[in-house]
Amino acid sequence: MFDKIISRDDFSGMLKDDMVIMVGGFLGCGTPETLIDIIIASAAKNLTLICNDTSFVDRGVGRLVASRQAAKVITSHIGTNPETGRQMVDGTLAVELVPQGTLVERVRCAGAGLGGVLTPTGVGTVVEEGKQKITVDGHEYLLELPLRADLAIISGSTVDKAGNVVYNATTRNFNPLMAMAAPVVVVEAKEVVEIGQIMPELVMTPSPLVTHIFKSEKR
Amino acid sequence: MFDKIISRDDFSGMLKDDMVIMVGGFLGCGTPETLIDIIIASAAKNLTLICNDTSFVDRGVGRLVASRQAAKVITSHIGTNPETGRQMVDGTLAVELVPQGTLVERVRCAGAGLGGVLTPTGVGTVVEEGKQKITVDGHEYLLELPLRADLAIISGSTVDKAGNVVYNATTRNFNPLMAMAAPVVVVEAKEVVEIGQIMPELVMTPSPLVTHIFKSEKR
Amino acid sequence: MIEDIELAKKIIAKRIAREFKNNQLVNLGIGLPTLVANYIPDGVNVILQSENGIIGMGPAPEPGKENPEITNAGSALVTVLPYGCYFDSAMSFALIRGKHVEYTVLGALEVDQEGSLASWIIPGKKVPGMGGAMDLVVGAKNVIISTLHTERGKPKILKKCRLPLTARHVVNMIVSELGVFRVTPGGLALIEINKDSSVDEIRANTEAEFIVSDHLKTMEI
Amino acid sequence: MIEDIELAKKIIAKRIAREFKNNQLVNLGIGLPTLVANYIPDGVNVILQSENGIIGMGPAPEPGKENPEITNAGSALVTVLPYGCYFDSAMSFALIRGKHVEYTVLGALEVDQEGSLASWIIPGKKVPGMGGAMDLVVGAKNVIISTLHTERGKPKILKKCRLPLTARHVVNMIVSELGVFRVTPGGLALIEINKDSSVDEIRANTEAEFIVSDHLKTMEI
Repeated sequence: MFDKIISRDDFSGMLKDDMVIMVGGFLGCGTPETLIDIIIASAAKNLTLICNDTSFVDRGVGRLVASRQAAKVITSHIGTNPETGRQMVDGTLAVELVPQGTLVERVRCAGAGLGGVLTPTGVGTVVEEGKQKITVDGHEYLLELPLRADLAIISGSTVDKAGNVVYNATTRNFNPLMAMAAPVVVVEAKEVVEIGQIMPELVMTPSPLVTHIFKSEKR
Repeated sequence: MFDKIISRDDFSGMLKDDMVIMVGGFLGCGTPETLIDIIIASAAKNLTLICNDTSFVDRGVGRLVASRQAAKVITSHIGTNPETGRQMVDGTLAVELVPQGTLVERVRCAGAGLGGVLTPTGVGTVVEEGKQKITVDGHEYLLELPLRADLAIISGSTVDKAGNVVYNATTRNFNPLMAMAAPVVVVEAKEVVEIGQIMPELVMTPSPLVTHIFKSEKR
Repeated sequence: MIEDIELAKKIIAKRIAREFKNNQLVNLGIGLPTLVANYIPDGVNVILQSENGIIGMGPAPEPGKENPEITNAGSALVTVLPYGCYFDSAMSFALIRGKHVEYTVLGALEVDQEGSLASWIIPGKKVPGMGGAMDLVVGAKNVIISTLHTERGKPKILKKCRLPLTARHVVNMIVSELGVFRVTPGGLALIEINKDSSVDEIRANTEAEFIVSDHLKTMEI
Repeated sequence: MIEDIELAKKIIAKRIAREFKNNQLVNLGIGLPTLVANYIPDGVNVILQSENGIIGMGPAPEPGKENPEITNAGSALVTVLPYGCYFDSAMSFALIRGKHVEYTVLGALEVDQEGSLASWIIPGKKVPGMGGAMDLVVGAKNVIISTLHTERGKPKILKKCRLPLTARHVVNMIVSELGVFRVTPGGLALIEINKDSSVDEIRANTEAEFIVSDHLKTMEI
């Protein structure tokens, strides 16, 4: 009935230069490492990455910075990956820093069909530059706009063959939000199970959001 | 360590005239019926209710319309409770109709510290009356503002003594959103369990949001 | 005209059921749209969403297996299929508003040649409220209106809706017992016709202006 | 001055740990603020939030019991207490921005007498990014800044921050090894002093203007 499981080659074939890719994970926890391997093995370049942080040079989404395949990163924190700072300084990588809670809401807006949100975060700081300020009930807010991607790659702990996803512990983070904000969503599954094996209340990303399932090659 | 369980009298003592109360549930499914019994038994009047719908005259939040304790209802649907329409026509009940997805986001804004959201829903209809219209990327949106309450009463299926809540099946609906949008949150628990009995990934409302637990008297 | 209203509804539901492809996510409104679920062709798996928090909604439970905690958006007891799941209203309307639902099928009080819809209020007479309808028609990728062609002899497909709108310029397709219209940038186009009707009959019972498609087909039901 | 930096940090952490009441939800930043968890008084249950998706964060795991799927916002392996739970980043920042977190404790590059904070960038030198700090200081009910009083002999508590801000007018309390300040509408007030320091020493090492509270107390640590 559902036929969502893909191979390395299938995933590789989806990659294109100049793509905007959302990558789940928080400092490498909950990141689809095999899919990142495949992107690194591909010729894809000039990528825009949307991710909570740029993790580490040797772990998580930060490996795509180290491999110099990214032209731009939209993220909240780059302090743990010296390569991000280096490329930013030498001008080969554009970095857009976004407060973490704002990054979450911008991704959520795209996934939820909202045109934007008003947040108090960043008012009176450089974050407000170029943004519309709106006053509600005497309080100032920034209008923050949706962030979309061409492709979202996420990491799931238990995924059934329909595409329902459960994330263990702190691997959840941005993954369920990114699963809503791109037309193509590939989940790297630690474990693939039969339909009916996941308690329906526990599903964190409903199956129709997941277009493809890739079985993780990591332990 | 945690001491959140309250009695009928405790809850009754929280009720005041003119309160704004959010009530979880969707056409009576997932509504805290015992807490509604206690409100009906109290003298509280002139209430403002925020709820998905006004359910039925004899079931769910609609009983507070039937008991004539509500002066205003903010809701998306009143079609299943003839008493709501009757009181609206005779002028004893103010009804503010809000599209369901907008109602959700307005409650969520209050709970999440956001100043508002831009939604395409309602553009070009009477819903836009009195609201700010904002154009983003050539698309028109309505700015919808947060909805807060003094008290949220919700229904939980399994609640541990710390206040972590799991909602079964379709009893979830607005309950976890309302649990974030009021300073006092009382959950009517079908079942109260010891701490440690709920899988931490399954928790849908984290314990700090729940100020009080009331053991349901319904079957 | 098809005088038998139950037959007319069945024709509409059967025709709409043919529209879906395998594994598409679909939301069916209360009333006539709900009937569509009964006519999904064999071999096509349609994933039903219910805005109170279900994906993978199944049929009504067998007697004795009812669970009062599994209801649909009309408060009827339902079941959930093995691939199904539950979620809160925020996720539900994120799915709806965020273009994740392929089709929404709704009824109408009035629908017009510009694709605008009125379905939630008759001022002074009936004020049920819009529920989730305003979000569904704005957010779903495709909006299908299922409607009897006339009500008490009066056309429901108008030049311009007169009742307060549910949304403007959102409808993609209108299916009545007499035929199927597509809303195009150039206006309404009749693309299918019931074998027992005629273009003349449809013109006589439709206030809206419409063109007849060069590829007019017989409505398959 | 307290020359031993480790001792200074311990003083700060111990003092902040006394601030919390039973069952309050608290978010401790990376670095010095993390130390606070070691000094929570017996009998006080503080519920720790970690912005990557935990409520009820516990201490580091025992050797051999590490789980790579349970990390904190600094990517350290941690545990979760029996009353704890996990959630996604949207819920995490809804909790943070929505005033559900009682206290956030953060470090500072600079903090000023107006309650503004600079903590995320030294232009041209160090650009780690703001992470969750901007949301935490805007959203938490109480913002406590934990900071050494000076860095390389230079005051960190200023009249006005010179580095780009994390947020303006948000800090409620500043705790250094020398004393405790409250940010009031009228300006900075020194409310507690380390028994080994003096008002003169604090004045000499503070750029900000401050009043000395009529109820100046000895810092309890």
